[in-house]
Amino acid sequence: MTDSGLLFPEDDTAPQEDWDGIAAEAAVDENALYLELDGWEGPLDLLLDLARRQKVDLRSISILALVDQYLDYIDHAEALKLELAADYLVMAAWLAYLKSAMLLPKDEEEAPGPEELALRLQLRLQRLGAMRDAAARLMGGNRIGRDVFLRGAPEGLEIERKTRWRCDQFALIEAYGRVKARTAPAIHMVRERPVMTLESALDRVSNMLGVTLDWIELRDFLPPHAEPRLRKSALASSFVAALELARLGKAELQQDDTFGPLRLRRVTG
Amino acid sequence: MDDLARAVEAALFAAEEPMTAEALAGFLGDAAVGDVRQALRSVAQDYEPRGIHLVERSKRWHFETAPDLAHLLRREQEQIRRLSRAATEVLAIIAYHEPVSRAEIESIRGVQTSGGTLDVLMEAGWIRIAGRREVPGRPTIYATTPEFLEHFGLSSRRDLPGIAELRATGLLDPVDDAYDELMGEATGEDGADDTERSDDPEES
Amino acid sequence: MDDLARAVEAALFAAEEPMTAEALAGFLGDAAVGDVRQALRSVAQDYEPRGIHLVERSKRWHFETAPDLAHLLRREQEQIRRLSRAATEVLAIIAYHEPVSRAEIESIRGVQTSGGTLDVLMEAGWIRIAGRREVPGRPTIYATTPEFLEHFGLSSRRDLPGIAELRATGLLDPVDDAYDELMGEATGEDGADDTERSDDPEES
Repeated sequence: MTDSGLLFPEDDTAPQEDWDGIAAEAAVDENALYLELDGWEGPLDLLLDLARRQKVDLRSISILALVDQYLDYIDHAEALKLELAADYLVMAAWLAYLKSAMLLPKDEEEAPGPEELALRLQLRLQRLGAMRDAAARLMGGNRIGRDVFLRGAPEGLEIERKTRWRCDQFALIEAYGRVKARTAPAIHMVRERPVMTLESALDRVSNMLGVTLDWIELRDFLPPHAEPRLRKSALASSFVAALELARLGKAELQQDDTFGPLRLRRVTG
Repeated sequence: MDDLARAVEAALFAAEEPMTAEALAGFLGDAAVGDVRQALRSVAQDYEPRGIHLVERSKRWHFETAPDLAHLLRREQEQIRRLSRAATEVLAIIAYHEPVSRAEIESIRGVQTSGGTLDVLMEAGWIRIAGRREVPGRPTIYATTPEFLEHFGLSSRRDLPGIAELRATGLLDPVDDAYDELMGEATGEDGADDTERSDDPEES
Repeated sequence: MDDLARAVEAALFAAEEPMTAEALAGFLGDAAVGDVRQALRSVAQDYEPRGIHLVERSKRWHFETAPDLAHLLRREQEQIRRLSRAATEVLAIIAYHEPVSRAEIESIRGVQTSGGTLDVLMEAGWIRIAGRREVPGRPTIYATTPEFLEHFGLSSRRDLPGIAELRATGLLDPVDDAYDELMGEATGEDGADDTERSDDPEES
C-alpha cells in the first residue's frame, strides 16, 4: 500500500491541526473504527493506534493483547466485507504465528524466539509513535503563511551589474595591424637562382663523353669553379642528362656501391 | 540607532529572501560580519515587544509577524498547503533522522512510501537529496533544507520539538541497535552510532 | 506598545498594498478608526529614527525603507572587463574606416562578426550608429564616438598611425599572426561569440 491524497487545500472549517481526525481518541462507535480502514497508513499504523488504546506507555503494552485486538479487528472488518489490503492480512498471519509461539512451550531451537519478535515489534511501535508525535508537534509550530507572515510586498534588493570595458591604444592599433596582416593578399616571390638547365647539361655531358672512351665520374662533368648552389643544380641536371643518354643508348652507367661514385662512358657503334 | 543597524534593518526588510549575516555584510559593502551579527542581534531585540519580529532560521535572518497575532492576520482566503498525513510523517522522519534513505523511512513507517510523497516535500522546498549512502545499492539519502526550518519557525534542527529527549532515549536509533542495546550485546557501540548521526545541528 | 499598535504594525507589514486607516480598522475586526489612526501615528513615530519608515501617501499607509538608505538597497556593481580580441579588432576597423557597415567590417576582418560584438562596443559607448549607407539593403553604418577618442587618449582619428607607420613598427609583420596562431590565441576567430570570450575578469 502506498500513500494517497498528498496535498489538498486546507478548508476553513477543518481544525487547524493538520491531522487529528483519524481515530486519535478511542472510537465510541466500534463500526466507525472499522470503517476508517482507508485512513490507516498500513498495518503498523493500525497496530500503533490499537496499542495506544491500551492507554499505557508503549514500553509496557501487552503484545499478546495487542495481537488479539489486531486479529479481532481484521475479523470484524472481514465480517463487514471491507476490502483489506494484502499487507494487513500478512501482518495478521504473522501476528497469529507470534501469538502461538508466545503461548506454546519454548522451543529452544527456534532462532528468533517469540520474545525477541515481540520486543522488536514493540520497539518499532515506539519509534513510529515517536515520529507521529514529533510530526504533530512540528505541524503545530508557528508556520509561515499560517501563524506568522512575511512582508507582503518587499521592495527587493537590487544589484545592478554594470560592465566597464577596458582597452588601450596599443591594443587597438595592434588589432588593426593584425587584421591587415591577416588579410593582406599573400604574394610569393621566388628569387633568381643560378641553375644549369637540363638542356645545357645534356649538351655538356654529350660533348664531354665524345672526347674519350674511358669511364668518367659524374662529378667531373661539373663546371670546376662554380659556386655551391650552381654546383648542386649542375649535379642534378647532369645526373638526369646521364640517365637520358643511357636511355637513348648513347652512354652506359656504372655504380659499384650505393652512394658510390657514378661513372659513365660513351657507347660506341 | 547606529547606521549599520539601520542599514541591516532596511536591507532585510526589503529583501525577498532571508539572508545570512555574511550575505548582508557582502551586500552592505564591506561591513565586518561580526558587526553585522551584532547589529542583527540588537535589531532583533528592539523588535521583541513589537508586532513584527526579526528571527534567525538556519543562520538566515528575516522579518515576520509576531506569532501571537496569527488570529488577526490569518485571512480566510489564505490557503496554506496542507500536508497529507503520510507526507507529514515522512517529513518528520527526515527531519529527526537526517540524512536518511527511503528504505530507512519505510522501515520506521512499516509501509512503502510513494515517490509522490518525497516529490511533494521536495517541491515544497523542505527536503533535498543529500547524496548517497555508501552501502550496497548506494541509496539516495534525504535531508531537510533551510526553507524547512524557516517555514516551521525553527532556528536550527536543535529546535525540533523534543529532539534532545528522543535522542537521549534512543528513539532515533534503528530498532536493531535498540534491540542489541537492550540485550546488552552492543556494549560501547553508542559512540559509533552517534557519529553516524552526527548531523547535530551545527549552530553554535 | 499597545496591542492595537502591534496589530496595525503587523497588518501593514504583511499587507501587499498600502491600506487606509478605515481598511485597517475593518481588517482588524471593528477597531475604532480613530484608535487605528492614533496607533498609526504612534508607530510612525517609533520608526522615525530607524531604517524603516511608516509613511502615509494619499491616506494610505505603508512601510518603506528610509529614503537615506536608498543607495544601499539599489547597488550598482561595476565590473571591469577587458575587451575581447575580436571586439578590439572590430573597434579598430571602425576607427580606421568609419563610417563603415557590418558587411564592410567583415570583409576587412576576413571573418564574420557577431552582432554581440557591436552591442558590446555600443554598450561601452565607443561606437554609435551613424546612419545608413544609401545602397541596396540600406545597411546600418557605424562610427566612433567622442568617448572613444577620450578613452584611447586620441585627440582625433588622425592620430591613429597609418599603414606605413604600422609596417615600420612591425605591426604588419605576418609572423606575429602566425605566432599567435601557433600559440592558439587566434582560435575561435569565427566571431561566433565575442562577448562570451571576453570574460577575462582579471580585474574587478
